[in-house]
Amino acid sequence: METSVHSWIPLWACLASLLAVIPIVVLRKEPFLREGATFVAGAVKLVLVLSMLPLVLGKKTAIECTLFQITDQLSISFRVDGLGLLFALVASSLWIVTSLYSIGYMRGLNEHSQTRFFAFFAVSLSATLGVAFSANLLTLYLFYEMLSLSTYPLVTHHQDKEARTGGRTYLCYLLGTSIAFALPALIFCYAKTGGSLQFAPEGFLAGHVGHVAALCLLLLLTFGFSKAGLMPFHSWLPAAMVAPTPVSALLHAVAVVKVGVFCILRVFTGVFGLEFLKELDIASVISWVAAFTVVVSSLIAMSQDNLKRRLAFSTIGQLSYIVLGVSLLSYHAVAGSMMHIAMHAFGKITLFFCAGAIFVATGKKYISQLNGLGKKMPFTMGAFAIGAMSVTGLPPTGGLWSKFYLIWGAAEAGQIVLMCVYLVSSVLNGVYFFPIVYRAFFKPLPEGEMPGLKEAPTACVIPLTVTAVGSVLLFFVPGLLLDLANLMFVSTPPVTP
Amino acid sequence: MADQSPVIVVVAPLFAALLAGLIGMREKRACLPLTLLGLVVSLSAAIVLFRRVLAEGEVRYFLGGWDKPLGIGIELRIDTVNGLVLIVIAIVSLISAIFSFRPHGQRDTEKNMHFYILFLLLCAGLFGITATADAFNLYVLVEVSSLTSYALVAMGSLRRGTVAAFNYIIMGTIGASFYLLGVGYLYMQTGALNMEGIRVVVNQPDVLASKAVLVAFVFILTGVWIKTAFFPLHGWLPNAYAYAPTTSSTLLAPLMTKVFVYVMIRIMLSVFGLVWVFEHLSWSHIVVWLSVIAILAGSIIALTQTELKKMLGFLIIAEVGYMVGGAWLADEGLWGFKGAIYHIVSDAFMTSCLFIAAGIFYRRHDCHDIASLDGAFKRMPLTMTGLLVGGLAMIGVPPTCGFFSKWYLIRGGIDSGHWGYVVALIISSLVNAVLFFRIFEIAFFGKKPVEHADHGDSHGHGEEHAPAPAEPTGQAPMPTALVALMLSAGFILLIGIFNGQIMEWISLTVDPLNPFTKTPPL
Amino acid sequence: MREFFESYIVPYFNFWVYVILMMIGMFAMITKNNLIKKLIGMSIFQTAIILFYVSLGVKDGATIPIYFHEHKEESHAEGTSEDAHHKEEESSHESVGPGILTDAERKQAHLEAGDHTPHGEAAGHAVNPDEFTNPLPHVLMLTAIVVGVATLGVALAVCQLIYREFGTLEESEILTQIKQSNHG
Amino acid sequence: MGMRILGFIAVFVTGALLTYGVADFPKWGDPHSPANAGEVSTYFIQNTKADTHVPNIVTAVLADYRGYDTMFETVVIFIAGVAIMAILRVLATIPPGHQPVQYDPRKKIAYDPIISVTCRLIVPVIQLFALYVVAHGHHSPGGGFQGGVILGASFILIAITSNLRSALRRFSEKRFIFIACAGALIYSGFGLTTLLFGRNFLDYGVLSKIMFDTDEVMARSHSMLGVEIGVMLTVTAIMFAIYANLSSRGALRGGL
Amino acid sequence: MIWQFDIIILIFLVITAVISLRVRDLLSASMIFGVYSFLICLLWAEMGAVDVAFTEAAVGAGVSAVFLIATVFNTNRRSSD
Repeated sequence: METSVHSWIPLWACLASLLAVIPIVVLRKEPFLREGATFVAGAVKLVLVLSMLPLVLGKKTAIECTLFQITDQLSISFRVDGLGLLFALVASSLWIVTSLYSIGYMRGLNEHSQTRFFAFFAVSLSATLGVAFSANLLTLYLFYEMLSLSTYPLVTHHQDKEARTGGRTYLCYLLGTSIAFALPALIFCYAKTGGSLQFAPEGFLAGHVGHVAALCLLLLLTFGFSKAGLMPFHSWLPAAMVAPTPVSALLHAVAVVKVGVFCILRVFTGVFGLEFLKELDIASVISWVAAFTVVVSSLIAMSQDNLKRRLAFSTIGQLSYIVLGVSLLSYHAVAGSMMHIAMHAFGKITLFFCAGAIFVATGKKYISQLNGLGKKMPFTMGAFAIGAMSVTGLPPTGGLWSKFYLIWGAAEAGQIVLMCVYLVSSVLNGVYFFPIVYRAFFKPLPEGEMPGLKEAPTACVIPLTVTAVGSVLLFFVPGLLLDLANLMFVSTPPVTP
Repeated sequence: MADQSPVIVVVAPLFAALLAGLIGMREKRACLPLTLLGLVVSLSAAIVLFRRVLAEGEVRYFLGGWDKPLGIGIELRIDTVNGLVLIVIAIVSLISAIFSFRPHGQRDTEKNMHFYILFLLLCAGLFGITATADAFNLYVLVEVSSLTSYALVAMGSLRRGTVAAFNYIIMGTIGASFYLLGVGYLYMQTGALNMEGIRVVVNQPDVLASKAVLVAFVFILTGVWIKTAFFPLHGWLPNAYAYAPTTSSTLLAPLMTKVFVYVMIRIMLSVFGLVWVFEHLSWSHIVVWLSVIAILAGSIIALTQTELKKMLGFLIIAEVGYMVGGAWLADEGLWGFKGAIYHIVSDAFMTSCLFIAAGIFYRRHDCHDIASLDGAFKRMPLTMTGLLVGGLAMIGVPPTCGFFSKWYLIRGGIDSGHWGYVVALIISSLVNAVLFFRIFEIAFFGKKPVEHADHGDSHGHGEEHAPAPAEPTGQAPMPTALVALMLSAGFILLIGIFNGQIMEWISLTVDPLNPFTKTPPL
Repeated sequence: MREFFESYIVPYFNFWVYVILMMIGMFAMITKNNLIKKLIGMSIFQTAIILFYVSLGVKDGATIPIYFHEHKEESHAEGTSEDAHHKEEESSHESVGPGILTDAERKQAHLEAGDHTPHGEAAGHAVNPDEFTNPLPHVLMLTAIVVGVATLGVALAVCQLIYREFGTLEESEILTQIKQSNHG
Repeated sequence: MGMRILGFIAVFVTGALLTYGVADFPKWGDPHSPANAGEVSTYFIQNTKADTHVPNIVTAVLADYRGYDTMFETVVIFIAGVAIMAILRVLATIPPGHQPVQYDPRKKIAYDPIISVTCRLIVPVIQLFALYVVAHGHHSPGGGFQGGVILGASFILIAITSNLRSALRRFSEKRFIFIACAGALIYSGFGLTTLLFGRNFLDYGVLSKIMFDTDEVMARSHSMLGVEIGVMLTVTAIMFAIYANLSSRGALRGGL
Repeated sequence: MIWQFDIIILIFLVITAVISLRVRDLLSASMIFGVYSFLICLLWAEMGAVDVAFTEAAVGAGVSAVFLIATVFNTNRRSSD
């Protein structure tokens, strides 16, 4: 993707949700109008993102715009390429669905401070798109921090003791690592390259740093973007599960964690460049950390009884799939990890929606309480089964393709052990998800409990159905995602061992 | 009048103060408009002046027309660095004047006239310090600003404020006297009082190794460090700022230490010259390590404080460590030096914003404790927004100016290989994060968080029934106070966004003097 | 010993005394318990610096920096005839020396300005700088004295305030009271 | 005790530094030391007469060459007065708990008619001398500052020997604030006038345009006198104000 | 300038400075401080700095001492050190 055109569309796409804050706050007394504003903004955002698709996918040009020029080389600017657009597409399409879901959820539970909730939700979406479209490391960092801060009020929405400790952990990890690791790394890069932080396909650091410095930078940047949940900086994610479920769903299945892995993808592809990393031969450190995270988090997930916590640990494992994939540096692995962003997003958000729907309908949080729910809530639990399949990587769901690519990539890179890690963890995924499905459909409902039990509000059920269908659809039409991922390799030939 | 703008900047507040004294005896209400008028005139003159500097380069102004030989009269010399600082002083003091619409926290409420006279003369002193190119004139103006600030601190209604003011006087006098002594040594060795005159002589080979010049440098530096509250010499600052009247501290805290950091930079730049300071002296390692101690100590002591303003006071000490360390980094591109100057600008607004927010809280609660802020987000959303912006800037979150000043300072640290400094900066950012999020948490949750036993069945309260904390006792914030807060918060963002431009301006002056580049310094 | 005395102590006697006074003042400022004593120390500290400055401007064989009037010329010459000789010798080669001003120009300007009252030698010859003590330190120190008294006044006012609030001027007692009020 | 050790260390370090520096000092009284033979002081000695027509070099340097410094010196005095009033003055509204102790010094100190009468005779002489010092500052030691202090001291003497009330009757609070401001305004007003004539601040030469029958040099000389009068007014007012406030604990009643 | 005179004054200066700081009666301390100022003013007059001496005589020996005494009268006459 060497050519690029200038356009303000990325800025507007990013601003669409930020500007929506104003009507949301102004219309705080009119819940329907307020939520209408959210929808309109979501639709506008999706349309704007989609409108970039033909240009990027069809003409293979990147879209650029510069907001502020800081020094002659450094700027706050946007550049939309395949990876960014892929991520933006996922985030903006799921926002609409989540908005619908949150209306059902928040109204269903009669939560307080709904205006604040919707406003910060919109802000975090802006930050997410900002990350997706960043053209350089500084812009990326800016929006990364904005996301950390704007999600804090969402995570601590309940304002109780649990939320307070959860929120504290959340910020400690996210802000702490980004200030302590990412920021110095950023400035170090800046000093080394003589002022440029612009992402480049061949990596802007290539040729500027030595072996040791590169390793330090790689570690600093990878752990600095700790939203990716790489161990040992993962414990914010389970802690953040104190948030209302829509927040967990969108932010901790899609926006926040995916921003983390997206940043790491950018670090590998844009900052160092795959070629350069191959030359230095340092990525395997990250591979092993990621592999460790994959296995350990799956094991921890098995022992969790709280449904959302289990999902959280599952998320940690799945994120590390992506990190592991990109650190393998082989073409298929990298493409697979890009696709996995989308595939996992659809699968995991379905699972979270289901967890929320169960909570709204029955008030149950624990897996051991779910016996026999499948008969009473067929849609919810059916969607749950599909989501579980997608995350595990079973057909007919989209998860299959990304896992397939990842495993292929591992084999391509000649890392048989890591390939086995993928396989084993997929099995573990099955082991911790399917008992839930089994429990829901085949175990009897406990005697005398919840006689009037029925499905969650429609506003909750529709979104989870939609995302479940989406997961299935992605099995049949993965082409779009693959094309977008492939765009990242046009200028440089696929790296093969 | 553009030719006369350098002096107009300085004397406009002076005239306003004298007129306030004449008129204020009869008509108390005239004081505030006069204050605003004087500061607006200064600000516009400063802007005119800065444009002139950009267009023509360094502007030199000879008082009394005594222009030759050099140093007969007193000279004002404005380059982009102090032109910028002049504008910052003007804006911050204007914001503070807007905030002081109804002075608060003074012992005697009838002393508005005295307050505004002192306020204006403090501004005049600070403008003068910044503009002057004469080492002794600097001393006189330092005393102008010091005396006014002693009085502004001592006007506070708190009992401990008086003791703080006394300590401030003692320390301040030692600082100013050390400076005076240093200037005396320099005069003895060089026979000049004009900064440029001194620099020319000091850099001559036969004077270069003079012990007396070295002693002069040590005395001047120590004196200025006492005034900036550089760590082991900081004793006077936290109490003085914490127990000063609200309206005084919003002027003193952002400007006093910053202007004296500027004085240090001016002395390094103009009185001794960077060649002398960095190449002849080569003390940068020692000073940077001192600043590391200052940063860490300031941050860690700030952690133990329970009073908002006192905590901010210790944060200022850490920030002073940033600037002093940055200025002494001596990296090749002088990024640390330029970063320190940029940080003067950004820290002035950050501190202004935070102290204004703290002032509003104090007015509201009659209590400085951080714990009294429980649930403040609900009660005073605008004020908290201001505090949030200021806090984020202190932490260094983009796109606030705090982020960019850290950016340049850390870059200087990396370039010069002072890893200790870089680590200290990062640790202090983390400490700031902890400090401010502790406040935000208290403000967001309230002291006693509402217990939700189980969400499933206790979702009782809708939006209207949020838990209302006990209403505080003080007065509601004045609208003007909020305007001031929003202004300084806005400037925090503006300066962050236009940091490239500001750095460019700073470079215009600093780069030609860089001793590490090939071109010989002027 | 004698040599040391002559080369280090005698020519710098003023400077040594100023060092001693300064140390006394500073020590009092830091260690004295009574606030008024601290302030007396502060004043001593400041006068020490003034002493230093004034000592700088002293010239051997020079007189006060005021031009002589015509009618005083004689008495001056009588009183310090040695000075006058010295002055004459110096001024002869001073006028052709590398002065910063061109004397002729100055004189011209002076005449043009309509100065018809030639006072002493100032109008006739160029003034020999060795003849008068250095006026600049005096000017500076006038300012410093003023600053000193201003600071003293403000500090005394604060002292009275402290006495009003705490009923004592002893630092240790004040600190105890503050501690008590913090605990109570 | 800790303070004592700290004091010793600080004093020792300072002393060591000072001693270290003394080695490089020029010999005491050396006319050719850099300070004494420097361009600047030589210029003052040689050209003051031609430039300003003032025989007292110190006055000329003070009020003209370095007039800007002196303006701020006046401001420092002004600040001291305002600051002391701001700190100490007790105005009508006193918050509870801050009431100054009421006392009558007359009960403690005997009132002596001899002293009172003698001083009443001396005071006019002192005031006359003060005015002489100001007026004659061009030719002899003295000037606005010294004269002002003496004039202020004469009022202080009235306050000491009779009582504060009778001194305040002559020189009330409103009056001394007004005079202090006016004095400083006279000084800065000279600067402003030169600005209005398009010259640099405090460049008195240009005032020959509005002064009757003077050239630039004489204009400088006369302006210096004007400026010194401004200084005198401020200093007089402030010295008395400081004394009045300090002696009465800011109440301006009672006094010593 | 007579250096013998000079040295005598300087020695007296140090003595008065020390005494004024040692005396426990603050009124006496103020008075001795006045003496100190007067001595230093003599010294300056003798060094040729007449203007400085004049000012110091008026300010240091005169007004400063009066201010100090005024404060001592209004506060406490005794000092602990």
